[in-house]
Amino acid sequence: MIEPGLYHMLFISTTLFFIGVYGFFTRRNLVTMLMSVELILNSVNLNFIAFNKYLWYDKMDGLFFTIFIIAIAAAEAAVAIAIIINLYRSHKSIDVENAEDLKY
Amino acid sequence: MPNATYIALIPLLPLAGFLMLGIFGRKYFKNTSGIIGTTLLLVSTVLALYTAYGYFFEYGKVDGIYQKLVPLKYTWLQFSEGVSIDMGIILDPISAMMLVVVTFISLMVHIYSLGYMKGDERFPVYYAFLGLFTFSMLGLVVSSNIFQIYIFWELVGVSSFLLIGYYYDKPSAVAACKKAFIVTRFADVGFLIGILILSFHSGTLDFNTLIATLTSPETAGYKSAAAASFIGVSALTWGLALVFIGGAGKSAMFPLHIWLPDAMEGPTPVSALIHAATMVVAGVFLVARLFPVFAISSPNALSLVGYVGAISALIAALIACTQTDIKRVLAYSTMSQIGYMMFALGVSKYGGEDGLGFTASMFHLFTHAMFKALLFLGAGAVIHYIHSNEMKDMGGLRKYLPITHITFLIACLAIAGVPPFAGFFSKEEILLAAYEHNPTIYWIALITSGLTAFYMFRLYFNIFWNKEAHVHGEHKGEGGFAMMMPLVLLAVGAAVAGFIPFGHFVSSDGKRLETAFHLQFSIAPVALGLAGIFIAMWMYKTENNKPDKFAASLSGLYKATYHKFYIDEIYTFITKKIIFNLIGRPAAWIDKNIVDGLVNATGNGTKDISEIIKGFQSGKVQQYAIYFLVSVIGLALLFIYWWK
Amino acid sequence: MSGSTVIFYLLAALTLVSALLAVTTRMIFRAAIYLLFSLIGIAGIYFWLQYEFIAAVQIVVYVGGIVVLIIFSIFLTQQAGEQLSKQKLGRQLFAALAAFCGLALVMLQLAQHAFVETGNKAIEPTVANIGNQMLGVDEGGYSLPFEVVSMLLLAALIGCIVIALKSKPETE
Amino acid sequence: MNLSLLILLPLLTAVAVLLVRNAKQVKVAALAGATAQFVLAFVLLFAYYKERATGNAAQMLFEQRYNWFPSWHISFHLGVDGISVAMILLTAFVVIAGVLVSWNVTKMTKEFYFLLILLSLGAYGFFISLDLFILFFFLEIAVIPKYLLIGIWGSGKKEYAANKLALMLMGGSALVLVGLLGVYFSNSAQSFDLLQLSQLNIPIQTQMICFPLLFVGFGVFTALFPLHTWVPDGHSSAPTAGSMFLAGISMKLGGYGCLRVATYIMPEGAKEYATIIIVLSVIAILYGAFATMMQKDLKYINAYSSVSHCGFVLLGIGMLTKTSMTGAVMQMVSHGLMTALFFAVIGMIYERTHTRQVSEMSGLLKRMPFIITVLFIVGLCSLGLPGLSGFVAEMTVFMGSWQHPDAFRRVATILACLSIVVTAVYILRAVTKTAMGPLTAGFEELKDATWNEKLAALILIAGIIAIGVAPFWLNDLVSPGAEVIMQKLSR
Repeated sequence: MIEPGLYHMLFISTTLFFIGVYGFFTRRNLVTMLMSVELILNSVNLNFIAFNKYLWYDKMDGLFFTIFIIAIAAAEAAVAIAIIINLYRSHKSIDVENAEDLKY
Repeated sequence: MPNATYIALIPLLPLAGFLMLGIFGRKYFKNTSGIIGTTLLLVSTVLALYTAYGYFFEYGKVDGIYQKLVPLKYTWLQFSEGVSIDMGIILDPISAMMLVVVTFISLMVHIYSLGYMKGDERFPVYYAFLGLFTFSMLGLVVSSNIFQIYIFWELVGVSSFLLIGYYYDKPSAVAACKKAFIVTRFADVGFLIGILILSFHSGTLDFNTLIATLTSPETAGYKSAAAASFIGVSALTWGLALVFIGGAGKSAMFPLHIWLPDAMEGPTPVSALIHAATMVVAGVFLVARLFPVFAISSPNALSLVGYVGAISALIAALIACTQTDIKRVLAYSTMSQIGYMMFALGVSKYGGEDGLGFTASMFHLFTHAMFKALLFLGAGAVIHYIHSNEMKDMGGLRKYLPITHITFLIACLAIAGVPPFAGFFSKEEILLAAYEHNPTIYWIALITSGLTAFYMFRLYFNIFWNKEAHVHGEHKGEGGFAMMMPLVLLAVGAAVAGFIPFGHFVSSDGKRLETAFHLQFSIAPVALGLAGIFIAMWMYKTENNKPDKFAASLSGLYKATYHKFYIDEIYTFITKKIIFNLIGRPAAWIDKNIVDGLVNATGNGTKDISEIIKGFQSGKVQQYAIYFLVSVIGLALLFIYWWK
Repeated sequence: MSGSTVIFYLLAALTLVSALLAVTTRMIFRAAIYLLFSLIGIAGIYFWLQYEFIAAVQIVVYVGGIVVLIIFSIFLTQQAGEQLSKQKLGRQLFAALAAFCGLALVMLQLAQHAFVETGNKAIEPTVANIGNQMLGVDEGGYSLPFEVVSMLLLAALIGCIVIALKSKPETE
Repeated sequence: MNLSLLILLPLLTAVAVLLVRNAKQVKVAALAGATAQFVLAFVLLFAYYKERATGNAAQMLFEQRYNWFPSWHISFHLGVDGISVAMILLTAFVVIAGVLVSWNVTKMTKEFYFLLILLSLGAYGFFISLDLFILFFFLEIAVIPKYLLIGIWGSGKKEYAANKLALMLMGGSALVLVGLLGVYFSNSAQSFDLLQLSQLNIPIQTQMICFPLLFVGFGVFTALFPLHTWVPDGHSSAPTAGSMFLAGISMKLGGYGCLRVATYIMPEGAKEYATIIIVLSVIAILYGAFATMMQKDLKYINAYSSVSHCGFVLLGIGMLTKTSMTGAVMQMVSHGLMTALFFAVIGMIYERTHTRQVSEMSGLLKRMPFIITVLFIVGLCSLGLPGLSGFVAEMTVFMGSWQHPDAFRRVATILACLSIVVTAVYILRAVTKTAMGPLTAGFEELKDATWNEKLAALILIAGIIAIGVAPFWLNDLVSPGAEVIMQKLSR
């Protein structure tokens, strides 16, 4: 086993990202899609932190971005869930296949 | 020098009459418009006579040669350096002569119409149109610029159109006015292209410069015009021939004559003015105007003029023998006489004794105007009396219309070439000129002159002798002073105009030309004329079946001439079948289906494509995300590996 | 091969495996729990990287906030024990393929790229440092974004209420 | 003379039309504005003459320049030469006549007049701008109102026609835009300024690409074959004033653009493509004329004849001589006045008889002498009667075209000359059928023109006759402008 470094971090974050993407593509339930989005966001956060840690340890910008992303993610999740609940109310379903009113 | 203002007033007064009566006539001059128009024209006539007198006897002649004076010239439209349309006045023997003829005949017609058109609903409009025509015709004859002549040429055409269609609720009149306009328009295209050719080579539109350039072989313009050729014919000949086509259209030469008989749908005084005495000789006038160029530089074009004239004269005379509508007979007779004038020009040469044809042609134009106007006005009086144009409704009218009868007889004798009436002298000169220069045309002319006498007296006897017409309704007499006075005046003209020594005034080169009178030469035509008269008398003086028998014995020829050699049918076939069906209809179809179809196909194609690609906008978020990711990957590959 | 290395690999495995399970399981509640584990794993990695503050934030906001929110929304919209409907197989395969291609591409790029670290002296990401810079107004200070984010949160708060508010019945 | 007035005045009129309260006030405001424009156009004409008389030989007079978008070298650059003055006069004539004949519009009067005035604003701006970007800007302003005018107030297949017209014109202006950008980025000064561009030599490769783009783009407006099919549908579906504006002004935008923009700044390109232009325009002339012969609807007749007549404009430009270009501009002015009058008359007849089918009416002269007299005048003008404007313009084009001695151009000119016969045929068919013959039953009670219609017709007739009787003033106005283009061409 090799000593973990930047590349390990990047591997984790990339894999996490594409797991999230896969989930986003295959899930039909809006809540689970939201979960995939959270995974993607987290992978980005991890990237920021990793770069901050290994490349630019003289600054804290990556760290701040992470904080802000987390804050925004919280807001996003709240709004998304509000939308999901509203959709559930009007469509009696949160299946994404049924929410296709915005076509053509 | 002449006073340009007076001369300019000659055409402008009728124009003023047109504007005044055309705009305000309906409201303010309902009844007085005839008087106004006539008065204005009277002033014009006096001015024209004054001008002609001044030109011929005072200032026109320098060193024994009549000069071409240009007292007025005003640039109207400048095309390029040296090439411009000028509005101007040219005074030379033929224009001075035409001024007199046009104003005089027009005045006669104006006066005559006071009686003839009395009580017509559109009286002011009628006089306005007459004024427009007179203006245009006068403008035409004094034109100093070939384009100016074209302008007035068109205006004459349109006033003729308006007057033929004067009885606008009669479908036949509407068809006739359309036909007249379109046929002459077709010919005018030839004229226009001819103008373009001539002006391109001579570098000018001005008559004097143009003639000077194109008649002197050393100028650059002449050289280029003679050198350029198309199908082996020089540009100069093409230009002149095309100009002649314009003239032939207006003068109803074969094969562009078909509009003239139909034009008789107009009021009879109008036929007298436009379609007998003045407008239809415009073609002759045009050739005469360019005569030096024709004669000196392009004998080929001139012989074309000659043969077209001769053929027209013969054909028209043949057709005239079988027509039954008296105005149509007169129309064909007009065409035939204009054919005379044309071939007289065609056989002429420039200058000296050889220029006899030119003088003769102009002389015949002059006398023909008198007696043909008289014939039409006389026919008008008959029609006015009997309310029909057909010979079969007439007969024995000499008792009811004595003045008309006498004047008509004088006119018939004049046109038949019986001495000492006017037609005899002018026709004699024409035949002499033809005899000297072109035997073929001479023989055609001789035959035609016999036929002329025959059909004119056929007309005369059918109207005034033959059977007794059943005149119904009240007898209104001959139409009063207004109608009779022009008849008498014109009859005097038709009787004595021949004694004018025309060659002294009008000749191809402006020099004095002595026209000798050859007694032995005139025997043949006079004898033929008298023979024609006697045959007509024998056949038509009393009601009998000789004409029918005669017609039966010549049934093929009779039928062909009765149907005017089927020329109208040929034209109808060409226009209706070929132009409409083979060009017009396909053009409209192509536009609707192919060109517009392409446009619509573009529209529909766009729609179809959008129909296809709108599937991408499914509203399914995940699909969008997939497109997004695939595109990102694709772009990334593109940027990394391909677009270094 | 030190203990810390082992711990890292364990954390990494936890994160990735639970993430994978979170997107593949057909029980929605379990998916939420797997997500929870994955997020905890990431928090662990932050700890391992000695970014304690971020790790704390991660646990507080994600684990304590968002996941709870998600679970609540599951309760509101889902019958308990219901299995998630299955996606079409083609879509699944295609998504897997696309994800794998993307992953391969990115990994390839990463492998080919040589990262250069800065040679400057490191700053300790202590809470004090973070706090100073976060609220600093001088060069490099983050007070403006901080305020903007706070506005955003406020807006989101209000937005949530408005969106989720029961709309008035359209017609009687 | 401040040229901005020509833009401000319609703008003020448009605002006034929007602000006033009822339909009557709208009409009065629009008429007042149109009259003011009319007066202003004459003021401009005389100011122009005066300036020239005092010896000002500058190419463009009354120039004004404001920086608009300095970093892109776009400036609000105005100026006129004789050609522009002629086009502005035309616009003023058509606008006032159009406002007058729409006096009876009852549906959404305010919007209707607003759009009319907006269109005139676009046209004025187009004719006076010397910066290509501004020019394009005004061109677009002039396009959009047409869509609404046809779509809302039109008749027949109005949606189809409006869509077709708007799409084709927009397509044309898209080509223009591409061409303009091509010119902009390829010239060394990166300039949109017309005068500056005319001094530069645009590389021949650029010209070979950009000239056709610009020419075809503008050509769509002026019914370049085969992109003319919006003309018949658009004109026949538009309301009367709409047709008048469309044929009288809009089609002239294209001709002016072809001349002033495409040919002027890229003369070598014009020379290269002259053959194609001539072929297309001769096709348009003859084919339009023959297609007209088969039409049965008065508006279609005039629309197709517009295709034919606008062919003369393009022919004049394609022939590339001073005389022919002068003729092209004269033909634009003449055709603008004539066709506006023609549509006005058709509108008047339609309002009374409720039909435009030639076969369904005859003998109207008996009931409405004024209207039918105007119909005769305009018909005769269309077939090129001397004394009316059409003749002068066509003859100038012919004379100019004939100045080339090569056989190809000769044949083209002769073919174009032949169209005057065809024109006579279709005009006379339509006019005599409508006006003459026995009166159609049911039309016994028709009334003649009202004051506004009479006034509109008289204004346009005055313009037609002023050109027809005394063409020298227009010739003197236009030919120096053509001369400048020719100098650039021979350089």
